[in-house]
Amino acid sequence: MNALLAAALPVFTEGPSEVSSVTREANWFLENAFIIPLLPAISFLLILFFGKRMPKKGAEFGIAAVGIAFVLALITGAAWLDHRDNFDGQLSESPATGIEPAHDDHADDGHADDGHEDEGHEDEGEDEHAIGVVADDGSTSSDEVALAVEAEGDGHGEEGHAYVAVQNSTQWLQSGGIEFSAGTLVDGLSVMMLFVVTLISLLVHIYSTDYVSGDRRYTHFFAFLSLFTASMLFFVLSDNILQMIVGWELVGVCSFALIGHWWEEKPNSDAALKAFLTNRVGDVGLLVGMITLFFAAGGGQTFDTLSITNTINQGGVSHTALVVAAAALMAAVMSKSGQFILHTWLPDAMAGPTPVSALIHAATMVVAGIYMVARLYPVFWEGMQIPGSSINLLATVGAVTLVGAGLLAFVQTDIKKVLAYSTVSQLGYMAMALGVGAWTAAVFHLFTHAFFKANLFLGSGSVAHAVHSFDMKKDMGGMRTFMPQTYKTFIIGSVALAGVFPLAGFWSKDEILVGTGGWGIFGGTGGPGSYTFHLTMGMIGAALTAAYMTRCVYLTFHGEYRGGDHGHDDDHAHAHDDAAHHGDPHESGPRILYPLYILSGFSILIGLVNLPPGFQLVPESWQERFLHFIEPAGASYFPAVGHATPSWSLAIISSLIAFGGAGLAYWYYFVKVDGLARSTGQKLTELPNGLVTTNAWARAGHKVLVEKYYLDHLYTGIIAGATKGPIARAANWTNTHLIDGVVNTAGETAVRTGRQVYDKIDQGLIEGFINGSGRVSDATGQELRRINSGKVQNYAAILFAGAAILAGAFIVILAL
Amino acid sequence: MSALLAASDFVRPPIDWHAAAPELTLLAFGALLTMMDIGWLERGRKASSVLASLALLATMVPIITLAADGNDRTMFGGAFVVDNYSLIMKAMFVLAGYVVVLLSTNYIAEGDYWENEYYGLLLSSILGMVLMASARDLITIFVALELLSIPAYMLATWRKRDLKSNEAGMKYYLMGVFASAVMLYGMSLLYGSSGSTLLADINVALSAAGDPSSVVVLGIIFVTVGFAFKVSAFPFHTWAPDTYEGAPTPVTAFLSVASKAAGFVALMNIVFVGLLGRDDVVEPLMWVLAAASMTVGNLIALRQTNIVRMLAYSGVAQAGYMLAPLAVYGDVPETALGAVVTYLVIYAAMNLGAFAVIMAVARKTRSAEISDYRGLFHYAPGLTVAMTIFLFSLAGIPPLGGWFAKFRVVEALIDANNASGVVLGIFVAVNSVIALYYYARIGLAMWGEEAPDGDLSKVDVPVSLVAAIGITAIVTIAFGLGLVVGDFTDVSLVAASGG
Amino acid sequence: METIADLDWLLTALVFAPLAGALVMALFPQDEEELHKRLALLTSLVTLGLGVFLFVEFDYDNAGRLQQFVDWDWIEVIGAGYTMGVDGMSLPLIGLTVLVMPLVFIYSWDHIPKPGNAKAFLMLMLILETGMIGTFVAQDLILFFVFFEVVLLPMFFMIAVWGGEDRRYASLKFFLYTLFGSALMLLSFLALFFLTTDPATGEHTFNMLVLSESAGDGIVRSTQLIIFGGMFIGFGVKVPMFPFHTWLPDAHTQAPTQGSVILAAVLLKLGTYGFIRIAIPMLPEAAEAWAPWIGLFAVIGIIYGALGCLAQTDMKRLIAFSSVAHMGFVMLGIATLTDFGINAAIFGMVAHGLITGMLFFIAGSVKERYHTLEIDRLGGMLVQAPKLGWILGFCAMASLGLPGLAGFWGEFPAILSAYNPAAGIPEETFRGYMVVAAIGTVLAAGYLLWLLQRTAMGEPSEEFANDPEITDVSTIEWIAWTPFLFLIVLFGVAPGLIFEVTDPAVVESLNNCIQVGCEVAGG
Amino acid sequence: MLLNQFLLLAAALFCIGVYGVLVRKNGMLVLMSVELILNAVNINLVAFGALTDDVGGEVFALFTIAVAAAEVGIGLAIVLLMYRNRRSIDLSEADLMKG
Repeated sequence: MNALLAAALPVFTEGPSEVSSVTREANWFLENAFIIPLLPAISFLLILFFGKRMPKKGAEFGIAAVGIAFVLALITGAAWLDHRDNFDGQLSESPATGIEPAHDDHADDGHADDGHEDEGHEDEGEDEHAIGVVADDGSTSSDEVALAVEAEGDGHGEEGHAYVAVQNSTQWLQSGGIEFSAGTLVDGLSVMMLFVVTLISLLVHIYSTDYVSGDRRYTHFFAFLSLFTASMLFFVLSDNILQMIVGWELVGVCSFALIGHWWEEKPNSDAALKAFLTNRVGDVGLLVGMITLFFAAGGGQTFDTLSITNTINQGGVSHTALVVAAAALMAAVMSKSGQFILHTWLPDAMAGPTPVSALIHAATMVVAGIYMVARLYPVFWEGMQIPGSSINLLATVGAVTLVGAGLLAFVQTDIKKVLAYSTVSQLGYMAMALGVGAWTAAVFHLFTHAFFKANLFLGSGSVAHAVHSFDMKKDMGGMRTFMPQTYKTFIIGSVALAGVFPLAGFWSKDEILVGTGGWGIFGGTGGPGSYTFHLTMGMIGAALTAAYMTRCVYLTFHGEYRGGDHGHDDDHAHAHDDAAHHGDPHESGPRILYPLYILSGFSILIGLVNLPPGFQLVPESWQERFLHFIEPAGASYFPAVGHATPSWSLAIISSLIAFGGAGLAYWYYFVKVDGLARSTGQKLTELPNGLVTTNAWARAGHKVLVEKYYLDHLYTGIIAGATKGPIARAANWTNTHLIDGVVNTAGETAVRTGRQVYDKIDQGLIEGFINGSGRVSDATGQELRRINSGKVQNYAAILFAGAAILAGAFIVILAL
Repeated sequence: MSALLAASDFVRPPIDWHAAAPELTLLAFGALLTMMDIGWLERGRKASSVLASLALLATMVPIITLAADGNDRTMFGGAFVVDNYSLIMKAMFVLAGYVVVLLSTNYIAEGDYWENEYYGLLLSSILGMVLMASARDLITIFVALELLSIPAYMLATWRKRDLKSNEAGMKYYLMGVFASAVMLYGMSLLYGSSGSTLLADINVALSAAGDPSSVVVLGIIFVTVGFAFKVSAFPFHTWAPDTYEGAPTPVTAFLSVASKAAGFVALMNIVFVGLLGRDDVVEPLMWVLAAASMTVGNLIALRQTNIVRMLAYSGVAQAGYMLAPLAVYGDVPETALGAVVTYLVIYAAMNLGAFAVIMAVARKTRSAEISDYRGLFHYAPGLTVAMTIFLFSLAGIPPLGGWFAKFRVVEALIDANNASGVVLGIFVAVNSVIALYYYARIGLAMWGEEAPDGDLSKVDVPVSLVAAIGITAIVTIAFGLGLVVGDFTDVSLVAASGG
Repeated sequence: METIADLDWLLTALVFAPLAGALVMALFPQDEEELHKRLALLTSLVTLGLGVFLFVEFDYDNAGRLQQFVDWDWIEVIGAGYTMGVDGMSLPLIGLTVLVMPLVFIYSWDHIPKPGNAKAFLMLMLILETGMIGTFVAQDLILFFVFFEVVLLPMFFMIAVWGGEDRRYASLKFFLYTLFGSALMLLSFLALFFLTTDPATGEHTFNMLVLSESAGDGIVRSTQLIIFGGMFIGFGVKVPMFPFHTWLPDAHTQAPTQGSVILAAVLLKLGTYGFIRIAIPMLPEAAEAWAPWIGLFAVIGIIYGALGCLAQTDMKRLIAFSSVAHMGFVMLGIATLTDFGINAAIFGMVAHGLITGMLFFIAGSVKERYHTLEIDRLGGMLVQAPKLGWILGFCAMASLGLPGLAGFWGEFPAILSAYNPAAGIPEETFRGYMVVAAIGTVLAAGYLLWLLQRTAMGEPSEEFANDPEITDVSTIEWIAWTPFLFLIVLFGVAPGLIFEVTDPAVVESLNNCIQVGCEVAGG
Repeated sequence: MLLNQFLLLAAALFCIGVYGVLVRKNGMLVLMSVELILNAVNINLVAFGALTDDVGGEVFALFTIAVAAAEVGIGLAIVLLMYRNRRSIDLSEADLMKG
């Protein structure tokens, strides 16, 4: 076991790293995970060729395939839990053989900034697992192994199991001496993603059978859902960066096709185009970054993710190369995961059907960027200099995104756009978490977010299914009476998103805030660095999240029903062209509701899988299970990420801030607006802008209240109003005019440049030159024709003159 | 009488009858034709073209036997030589003449012209050419030149009542006389400088000197001018378009091919045998003539609307290509000679073919305007394909013969391995592109446009024309495919000159 | 390099089978259209059969060596031999050619363009096929040159006779450009001929094998540069490379569908093939010196072609311009002079052939249905002819380099190889090119999706809303297209099918230049 | 021997001939001018022949004279033909074909 450990942690071995944390021997399911993406891929083909002839128009293929995939993912997950704790196979030959040996002082690098004195580690090692899969042996996390070895003799090192990823690859092709392999890499991260993707995909499939029933491209829709699922699974399972590129692009194209599902209307196809093109811009970064990695870290020989990260982790790659790679990949993350300034496609992408928004634009595809960062973490760890409190690009972009998008979510009237901006904001959290070194927190948030955001999207879809619109102000309001089940699940999702204890969002968001290193005063220190600014932004974001979700809930489910008085003349509810009911909306059917229930359940419970250490209400063996199983701590391909100590005070303060935000919004909408609406009998959705509402309030007879809560008035009128009004509007303006403007202008400029280049250079210069030389030849020919005047004596003159000139010239020249 | 003979120490030079057999055969048939004309008058009309054909085919017999024999033969102290080179050229002249007879048969018979004289003159002109191939002496060359030219003047004027034909003949004649006068003047200077009319001797005499004297330079240039006229090189080409346009079409074909080839043969004889040691003068001269001819010829051809005039200017350009190897003849004599000979042969085939099609088309359109070729593909696909072959062969597009000809030229230029050769090679390359423009334009008119007035009636093509087109097309393609290149480049004039 | 000669008749039969078919067709009168179509298809199928036989006979373990090698005398006076052989570099391109042609003939079954005359049209295509296959198998410079040029005339007439409005201009332009290029190319060939001697015979030679092995040995550097320059223009025009590209959009736009398909699928590859078969192996030193320039023109082409596409209003012209961009990627791969890059280039050729060929088929069918290709007037194709629309979408995706489809494997490895070009080539420059090329992929996505959006998406315009002529893909079209679509996917999923064949040959050809000091990276 | 004088005479004759050819519109006079040029050649040939004591020069001159006679015969015929068709032997009028 010692040998194994030593082998697993090349940091502590001498000589070149001949081994890594990789094996090919494991449970059958871990080795053959490729079946999971294969199933939906087959389903795609079946739907494509036979879908229309099937009784359910192809949906059955999709559901069956994804269902089986989900089961397989579950089994694989269980197998992983077992494998994680009981690995007893052989380590693979290092794919990194031949790469220059580890830097000598690497060990110091990796652990110089340890603050790993997490108390919780010593005591875990019990059998219980939060996810409920039983591993038969108590074991320490390899994170602890690293510590254990370092701390020499805390008693657990000998029994510790290394964190061993399972890799199974085969040669795809060979060109120019380079082998391209294709394979699967199964470790905690990918297992987690398998679970998320298959589960949500399955639920979305079921949900869609109702939601898009009757659509003219029903079969097509399911085909692309299958293809998307396959691509996404392919992406998360890929064991090399080339395969990641492939998967990355494939999910992008599925996203394109599904956003543009109703391509008859130009805005939809515009949105699809915008999504694809914006992502393509990021893809430039992806290509450049991956190629840089391939040569700098893969030695121009291998795309293998693990050997690349291995090499980087051991300091075998120049810092410059990593900076370039990290910066380039950043662009890819910004586009795919909707980070500020490349986020604008994501709200537009809501033009797609709602299940697609839930699956692709909330739960899975948009986190591909986050996943990629997590997967290639050493690149960013070194390239962005994450350890050491430096304000790095990743964290800052994330922080700006989470606040910026949170503000924007305020002024949306379209419920899906609220959720879309919310998604952007949450992705900002994840990016920020990665940027500050809180790897597990980021991945954990990714995990929890997938459930509650899918829940919210599907909930909004359920509402829209009933009212045939996504416009909260015009067509919704008071929906709780019509759709109580949807309302409940939506509330659960909102609360989870807002980060209310003890729902899922609380745990993950708190962990991120902790991960920033926190303020000393909260005791939350000890992460890889101390990121005060980012913590502040995270706090603001928490308040904003709570507030805009409150607004959203109010506008949708409370107040008077504002729809119904006009026909569904809107553009959005395409799924229901056939729906003829003009009466009151009613609750959705079971195929919509059950997925909502399931997701709500997850929204409530899923946060418990990673209870923070020091959460004394539960046994310690229940704590940090997620971290234990997912984070490849101690693996040679993963940097020595430090973990911040969670603190009660930070958790409480952040909760208070969230409650504050929610409370303010609640007061404004549920009390103020709602009361006003009741008293006036008008269908108010929001008060007229705060600063000019004094008279309105006076007319409404609320003068006393206003006088009494002058402070509140200040808050609502100036702070909330300003936040909601000018600032948010400014943000929105910036968004639509500046950033969107930049994106659109970039597109227009490209077209205009194209036209200019074509007109001026191609048709003008080059063609002009070619045609001009033709014309010159022609004209010269015309001139030369005059030589032949037709008069024989002129000819004779030319003859004699020619002879004379030639003679003269030659005699002179030769005489010289 | 015999005493007188015995008194003089004149000894009749030995005559190799076999060597002279081609000329003698032609002469005999020519005389026969004339006798027939005198004796039978109009009754001989029908037989005359057949007889002319027979004459030419019969001439091929001694040429072939001489070729089979394989020995080089020399007569008159080196003034008359039969070697591979001369045999090939003789064969080419004879076969070109045969095709011209094929072209003429219907044209002359239907045109109310004098037939017997026509063929007689044609044969005598060919005789001059055949003689030229063997001429290695200034006097012989001069006589051969006049022998081929004088009948040609008359042929060009054959349509006696046609003003254009008169004018064509007049211009051809006068320019020809001027040119031969200049050439003669040059010959006299060369003779004066070397003291001999034998080319081999001239070479020895001229090579011995260091820098050439002005007299020699003048002589070389004047002689060259004489032949440059014959091959219609710029700026001595002025007669060609007018004469080609005005002369009867078969005669034009004859002039543009055989007469031009004869000019080249004479030029090569002089240059390769007589002036081999004076490449310092001749090479730059040829360079200038070649570059100017191909460029100017092509540029003017761009603007032509009459296909015959266009071919005349294209002929100027083609002469430029053919002169190009002579610009490096001192560096790579064998290659250069082979290139010119190959080019001449291929050019003969493709140009004759083009004229054959022109004549066939003119039978319907009565015109040689390019615009009358529109839509030809729609009513005469066979002719169109043939014309396409010839035109694009002239342009030098593989796999048609012309590319091989050009290839040989460029090969020689590059082989010389000096800057002037390469630059001239680039001239050839660029000019090929310019030339393509006007050739392809006709192709476009034929293939891609509608027939004028929608007139799609067929063209009636007589058998002789079909035969001519067939022969030339086959030769053109065969050369292009590299099937009959054979011994064309084994010829060597250098050996003959002893230099 | 050793060669393998087992069946000396095979390549000859393969090359001349189409020509023989054309000659047979010449014997039958013009009005028997059905007969001519059958004969043409039969001929191309026979050729395909021979091609398949070639693939079967091919020794894949020795893909780096020339196989089915014949070396007979041809034009002895100029030292040109009838030398033919197939190795891994040419095999995929031969496969592409023999496969595309029958499909084009199938497509022609009910798509003979105006003004008719199927006999001539089909015969020209058969002659074209001979020229194309011949170019790929020729192992003698002169033979190569002749075949290279043989394709000119048929293509010229296909455009000139069966083309669109501006066909005369376009065909002439095509012809003049390519002739200009090949004239200079011929000069280079000749220079190479005279400056190289076959060590075995001591004579000058056009034998490509010998020339590749001597690899410019003994030729002064400056001379090498000039010779390479001539080839650069010659092949560059054909590719077409910026700034020699302007013939292409015109030719493509005006050519009949079949002509466009052949042009895109095979003809353009003659130029790039020339680079990798002739220019680089024979003059590696000059190639190294020229490489930054080739790379520069390649990336300019990528961006420029894409910008050109964005400016187009005609669908076919847009596709044509996209060829400029795509061939830019191919040239970029070639410019790296690495085995990896050249493999990518060959893959790019095949992929571009399939994808762009297919796009031209679609454009032809759109033209047939809508009688216009103006993008502004089209729209809603997915509504009226959904299958056609989806195929267009599929091809657009393939063309923009979507992984999983063939286009990706031409594009990505080319970009990849630019990161690390062969030793002696400025790395920084090429990394700059790499970034530019990567940006080119964005523009590619831009114009292709824009095309897709405006033609296929949305509602049909009033003009065509109820046009009965607008039908979905016909059976003939399916038959002609399915192999294209299938191969686009197949090569996308299993790119090794091509890479494994080309790799040994490319390595072999670059090995030669190692001996004269040009190093190969990555191998 | 006074070779130069002969050569100069020949050159002068040549030039006069050329002058006549170029400026005379009358076809007959042009033909006569051509004769002058040819005679200049003859003078040259004979002079050179005498200089080198070689009979070739004289022979050449004889040939020239004979051929010139034939040539002029043709020339006269053509001029006559022109006259018959145009009623004029002004060479500058014959420009039907040009360009």
